[in-house]
Amino acid sequence: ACGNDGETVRLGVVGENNEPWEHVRDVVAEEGIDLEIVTFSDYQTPNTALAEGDLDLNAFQTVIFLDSFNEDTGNDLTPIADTTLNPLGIYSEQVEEVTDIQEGDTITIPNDASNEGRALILLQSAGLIEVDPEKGNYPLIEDITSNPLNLDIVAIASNQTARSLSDTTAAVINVGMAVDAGYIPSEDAIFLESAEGDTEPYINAIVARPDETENETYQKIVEAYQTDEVKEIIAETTQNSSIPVW
Amino acid sequence: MNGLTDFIESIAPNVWEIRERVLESTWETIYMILVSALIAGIIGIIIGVILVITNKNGIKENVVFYTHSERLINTFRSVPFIILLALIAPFTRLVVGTTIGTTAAIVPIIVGIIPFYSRQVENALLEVDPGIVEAAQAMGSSPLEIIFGVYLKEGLPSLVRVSAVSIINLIGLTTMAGVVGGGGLGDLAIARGYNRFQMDVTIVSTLLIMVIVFITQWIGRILIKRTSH
Amino acid sequence: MNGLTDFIESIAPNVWEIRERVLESTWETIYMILVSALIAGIIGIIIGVILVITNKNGIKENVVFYTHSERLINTFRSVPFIILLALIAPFTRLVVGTTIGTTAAIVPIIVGIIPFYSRQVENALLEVDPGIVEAAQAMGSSPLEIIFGVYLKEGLPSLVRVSAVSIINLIGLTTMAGVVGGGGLGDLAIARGYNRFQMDVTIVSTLLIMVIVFITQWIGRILIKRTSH
Amino acid sequence: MIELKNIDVQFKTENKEIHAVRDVSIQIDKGDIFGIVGYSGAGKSTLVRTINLLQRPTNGSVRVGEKQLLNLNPKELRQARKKIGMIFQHFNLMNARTVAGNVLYALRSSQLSEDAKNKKVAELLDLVGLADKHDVYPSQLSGGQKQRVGIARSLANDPEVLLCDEATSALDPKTTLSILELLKDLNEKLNLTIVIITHEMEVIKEICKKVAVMEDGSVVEQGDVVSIFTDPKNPLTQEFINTATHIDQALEKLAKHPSLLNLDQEDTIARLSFVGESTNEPLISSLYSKFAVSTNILYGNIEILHDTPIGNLIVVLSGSPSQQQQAIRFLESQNVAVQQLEHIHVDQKAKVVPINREYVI
Amino acid sequence: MIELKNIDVQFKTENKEIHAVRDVSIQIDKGDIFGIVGYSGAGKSTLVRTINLLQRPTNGSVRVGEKQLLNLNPKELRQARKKIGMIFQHFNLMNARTVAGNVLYALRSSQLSEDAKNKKVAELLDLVGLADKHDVYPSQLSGGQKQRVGIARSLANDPEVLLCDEATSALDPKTTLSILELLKDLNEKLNLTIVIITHEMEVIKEICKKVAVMEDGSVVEQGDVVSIFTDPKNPLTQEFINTATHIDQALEKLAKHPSLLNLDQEDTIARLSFVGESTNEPLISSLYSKFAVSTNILYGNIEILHDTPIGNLIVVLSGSPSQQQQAIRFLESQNVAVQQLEHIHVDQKAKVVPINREYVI
Ligand SMILES: Nc1ncnc2c1ncn2[C@@H]1O[C@H](COP(=O)(O)OP(=O)(O)OP(=O)(O)O)[C@@H](O)[C@H]1O
Ligand SMILES: Nc1ncnc2c1ncn2[C@@H]1O[C@H](COP(=O)(O)OP(=O)(O)OP(=O)(O)O)[C@@H](O)[C@H]1O
Ligand code: MET
Ligand SMILES: [Mg+2]
Ligand SMILES: [Mg+2]
Repeated sequence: ACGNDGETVRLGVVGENNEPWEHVRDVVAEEGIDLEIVTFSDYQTPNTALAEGDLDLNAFQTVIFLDSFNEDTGNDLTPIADTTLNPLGIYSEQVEEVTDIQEGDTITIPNDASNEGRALILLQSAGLIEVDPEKGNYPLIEDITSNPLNLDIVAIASNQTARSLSDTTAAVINVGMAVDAGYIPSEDAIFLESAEGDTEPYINAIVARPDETENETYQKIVEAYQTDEVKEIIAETTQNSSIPVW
Repeated sequence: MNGLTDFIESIAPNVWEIRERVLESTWETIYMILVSALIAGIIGIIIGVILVITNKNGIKENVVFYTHSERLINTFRSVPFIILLALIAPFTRLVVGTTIGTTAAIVPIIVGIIPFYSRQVENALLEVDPGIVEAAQAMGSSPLEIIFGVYLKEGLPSLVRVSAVSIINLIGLTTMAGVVGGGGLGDLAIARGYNRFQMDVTIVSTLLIMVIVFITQWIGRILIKRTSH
Repeated sequence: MNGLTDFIESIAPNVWEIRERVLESTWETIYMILVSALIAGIIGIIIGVILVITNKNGIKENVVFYTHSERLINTFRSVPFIILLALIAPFTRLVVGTTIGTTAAIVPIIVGIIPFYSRQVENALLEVDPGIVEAAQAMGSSPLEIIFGVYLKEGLPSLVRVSAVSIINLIGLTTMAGVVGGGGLGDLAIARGYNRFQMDVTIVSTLLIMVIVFITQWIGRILIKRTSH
Repeated sequence: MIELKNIDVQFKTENKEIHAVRDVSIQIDKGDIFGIVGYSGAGKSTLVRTINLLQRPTNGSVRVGEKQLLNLNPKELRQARKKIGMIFQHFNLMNARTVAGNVLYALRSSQLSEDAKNKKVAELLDLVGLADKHDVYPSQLSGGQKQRVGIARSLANDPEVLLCDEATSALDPKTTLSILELLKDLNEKLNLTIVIITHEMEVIKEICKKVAVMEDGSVVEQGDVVSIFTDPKNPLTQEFINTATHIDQALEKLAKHPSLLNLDQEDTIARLSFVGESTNEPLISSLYSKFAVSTNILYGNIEILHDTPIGNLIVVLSGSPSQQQQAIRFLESQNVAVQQLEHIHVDQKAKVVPINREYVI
Repeated sequence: MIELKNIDVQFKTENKEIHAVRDVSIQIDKGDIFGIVGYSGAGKSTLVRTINLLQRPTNGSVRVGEKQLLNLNPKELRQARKKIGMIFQHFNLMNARTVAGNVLYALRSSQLSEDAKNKKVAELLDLVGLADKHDVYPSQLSGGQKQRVGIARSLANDPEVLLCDEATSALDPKTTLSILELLKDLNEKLNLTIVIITHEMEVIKEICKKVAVMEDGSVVEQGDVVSIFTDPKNPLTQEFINTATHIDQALEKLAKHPSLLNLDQEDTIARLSFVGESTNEPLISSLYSKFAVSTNILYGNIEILHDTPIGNLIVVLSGSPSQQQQAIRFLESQNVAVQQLEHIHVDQKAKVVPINREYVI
């Protein structure tokens, strides 16, 4: 896809929390860009589709997820702009503090490739477990090296984590899911991923194929995204929990 | 009219908000069902017919071929749908030029339903009285004449019946279209209604699917009545 | 032995790394299949029998009841699995105390397969020669005697056949267990193999599913031979 | 024993209503062997199935023994059915049980001990000549053998009534006969009441004491076999009987091959029908001895129906006309119905010549 | 017309091999009506199905007309089959086509124009008496009507050979007869060669010119109908014939009811069998006129098989012993087989008394 006026740009997103992009679509439409938002329900397909040219851009993933995709598949998809940071949180209906978690309790975490490791690291930050440092950003449940409380950590679909709270002591939930489930992450989470410090890998990005990073149309789209209006929309739709990083 | 829209808006606010999306998803589902039913229908019937005629006592008995086909079908049925989808992505691109979107979703749906449908077709055609097949053979019918003039014609009511059952299975598969950005009511019910805790969207989407299922059953029942003598 | 493990390690390094997880997943799948086949089997047979006897010309004909049951079954088949899962979560909790884990996954799997299996059982039992049922009635058999002594006994080979088909469908459903942390080979193939691009895990998991499918078919075939006279 | 009163059976199908049995009343006595004949679709099976209520009549009452079956509750009906054996045209054996298992099934709720049941099964199988097939599955039996298993099964509960729906029509003559013999034996020894549907008049002749003829849902004629065979009143009955005795065909053949007739101008061609006693007289010899009329039998059928001989002959009488007249009068005095047949022409198919009723006893 | 040479058919099933047809050679001439009888499972259907190769023989050759069918390629075989009509016991009509559609199917690859085809269908339906059922579906027909559709269909391609597998065994006598008449007509008018499997000896008598008797895969006897009926050589054939002529049953009945015999000390009870010409003589009258022996016919069966009368009588001869001897000698000189029957005792079932071969022509 080239940056000519009247060009269609296909943008892959995951899930339904796409109000910012719907706004952007309306904005760029005035510049003659037809931004087509393709909604996926799977984290693999938008990347493969982008790599194969079925999409022009995607915007759903963290940088670290992208890196691992590139590494696993030998692609070189490239971030062209940052969007938001969506801190994972530990939520509970039963306890108020992480320290209230008892021996043998069950904690659910999302089972998708992006969130499983991140959730484990979050649990580590909360002082509940320790994971094998050699696994870097992608530890798995098997890589837990210390579990003093003998917690039963169960990976489930990310759309089940919030729902599992009635059967578990605590759950690690994505921002989007938490907000949809009626939580206000900044208030309700018993432990939230820190927005400061080593958060860089968890920043979400707009991604393009490596040879199209300079594409003018894409830049126009990025410009239309990185605005205050979008910040407002994000604040509104995520209860101020998703943090714009531009 | 205004009263009705107000009413919908009040009991299903989320649905009302995305009403265009609901219509679009309904259309996507119908589109996926129609196209994949048509194509999988044709291919499934062909494979089903091949199974029937190569099976023991079939008009082109070939037990080795039959056994292998049967095994292949079971193999396909063993592969989780999402993996099947990835597996045949190159083929999908070859056929429809892309691997994403509603049209692209149709390819794996077709591949996914064919093994099931072929089996159902086989069972349906096995209900055709072998005596009639034999009578046709005795009249010097060619294999093609037997397939079209006997199996497919005599087996039509059963064929319609298993087709209705298979379309319901197919509708189940279209739920997975979301994986490749194919949308549809199933995806709407899950990604929007379920994941975003919008009960009304879930209910309305599911009801719409149900309506499609019942229409399928209803058409099936009429066709069965029409084709049975 | 060492040679073999080295070999596996070299061609399927990821599998080797998580070999225990593979075994565990296999066990989970087998566990889910066995338990849900057993329970859905019993319930499906009961419902199938009820369908057969209440259908037109059944020994307890009740067309209104039959029509409603049929509609209910189709309704269940219309609901996307994940929504069904949410829908019956309270029931699942009631039965197994939680909605998370392998055992909890079994409940929606059972509920999901029952409509399909009941239908299959109905079809299988309809193959029992009505003349035999009539002969039993003429001998003064009670409805229960006819169900157990005729339908289930005479229909056994067909019952085995449709059961094998349904177990393959059931295996397909177990793939969804991962959603509630139920694990299993399907989940392994998808969450691990597919999502993390670990080809070898995908292939091995899928092959293991295939083995289960083929074993099912094989047992089915033996049982059919044993029960057909 | 069995009394069907004003039985109606109507089937409602989507677009029409079929009146399969219309106001049929039948009385069958204990020890009767009662035959039912009629064209396909006449309602025979439907009627017989009302006897054990496999088919509930739309109207009418069904009494078997002392019981009004329609007044019984399901449990009582099941009890009653155990005393009504049924043999099905298509055997309806249970494929998943052995021969013995099939018979044993009928005894499932009998009070007998297991041993006694097994003994009874063995006896029944012996009775039908299948002792060696005890553990064989039905799929390995021939049609006649299957039918005999069906008979053994139907007798297991010592029924008082046996219903047979086309029990022999698919069997070869030998097997048919052996089955009919068996039924006759049972009827004689156990005073079993038997109802038989058949399309083979031979079967009726061979075994039945009474017969009903059905047409289009109604019984158009019923009575004892001898009188039905000798004096059929309804055209349908006549047709059946003529076909069975082959009189029509014989006439037709004679018409086609007049050379067979070998007629003199003065000869008379006649059909003689007689029932009973007359056969004890050497009739034909008498015609010659008394009237010098010689009799050439062209076609003849003399058979013994339930100890009653009945005869149908087509003969050529030769002699002087007056002697022929006398001979005919003599025959008539001997209760032989004489029907002179017009000379049969070659180019024209002989039609059924109706029997002159008054000539018959 | 049809020549089966050394036909063997073996079926391999999982645990055993069934030798369904064993070394059967049959020659059927153009215009023959050839009957095949035998017990269930004898291999009749299997044998007949080799004629159009619905069943390929394991061994042997099949010639129909000039063609060695086993040497034909599939296309040629299909052509050949179009000239071999087949009527099936269970009709095997296509339920999804109307009566006319069923017949039309047989004409699907004929060279005729659509109009001509429709006309032919109408003619055929007229021929079988189903003109009014043109647009009816098979499910709405009675058994006999279905069978007639089957016949119309089998005749659509003007076959040279017609194979009928138990085409009438489920039909009532009237319908059976009408179908047999039709077949006979076709045979006479079109010189159609017909092969008929049946278990009804009546059918054989009525229509067949030749007959083969099968037992356990082999043809144990074959020949023209008259000689098979009058002089059956194989025990199985004898059994079939005796059952069909009811001689056995008659003897048994006479044994049971000796009152029917009405015997004097000096009387002789005998069975008379004759074939052909003798019936043109007024035999029984002659016995009286020539020897003063009076003859009482107890049981009799004189029928006309293919223009040949054949008779079977059980008679009581009365007269002086020497005259009786003379009478018997006279009968024998007239080619009547005479077989004196021992006095039949009440308490003992009469067994089949074998016909004394040398007495028969
Ligand atoms: N369950 C049914 N529903 C509708 N019609 C029926 C049913 N059973 C029988 N009939 C119809 O009732 C009529 C009488 O059928 P029945 O079976 O009693 O005839 P039948 O004299 O036994 O004939 P056959 O000699 O062919 O057995 C037929 O017209 C038949 O089609
Ligand atoms: N396809 C087959 N496979 C195995 N055995 C067969 C097959 N067809 C026929 N037979 C067997 O071959 C033998 C001859 O069968 P066939 O049908 O020719 O007998 P039939 O004389 O026509 O008997 P019926 O009078 O019962 O029709 C039987 O023992 C039968 O079981
Ligand atoms: N958008 C997700 C989040 O920030 C990341 C998905 S990575 C595939 O939580
Ligand atoms: Mg009937
Ligand atoms: Mg046969």
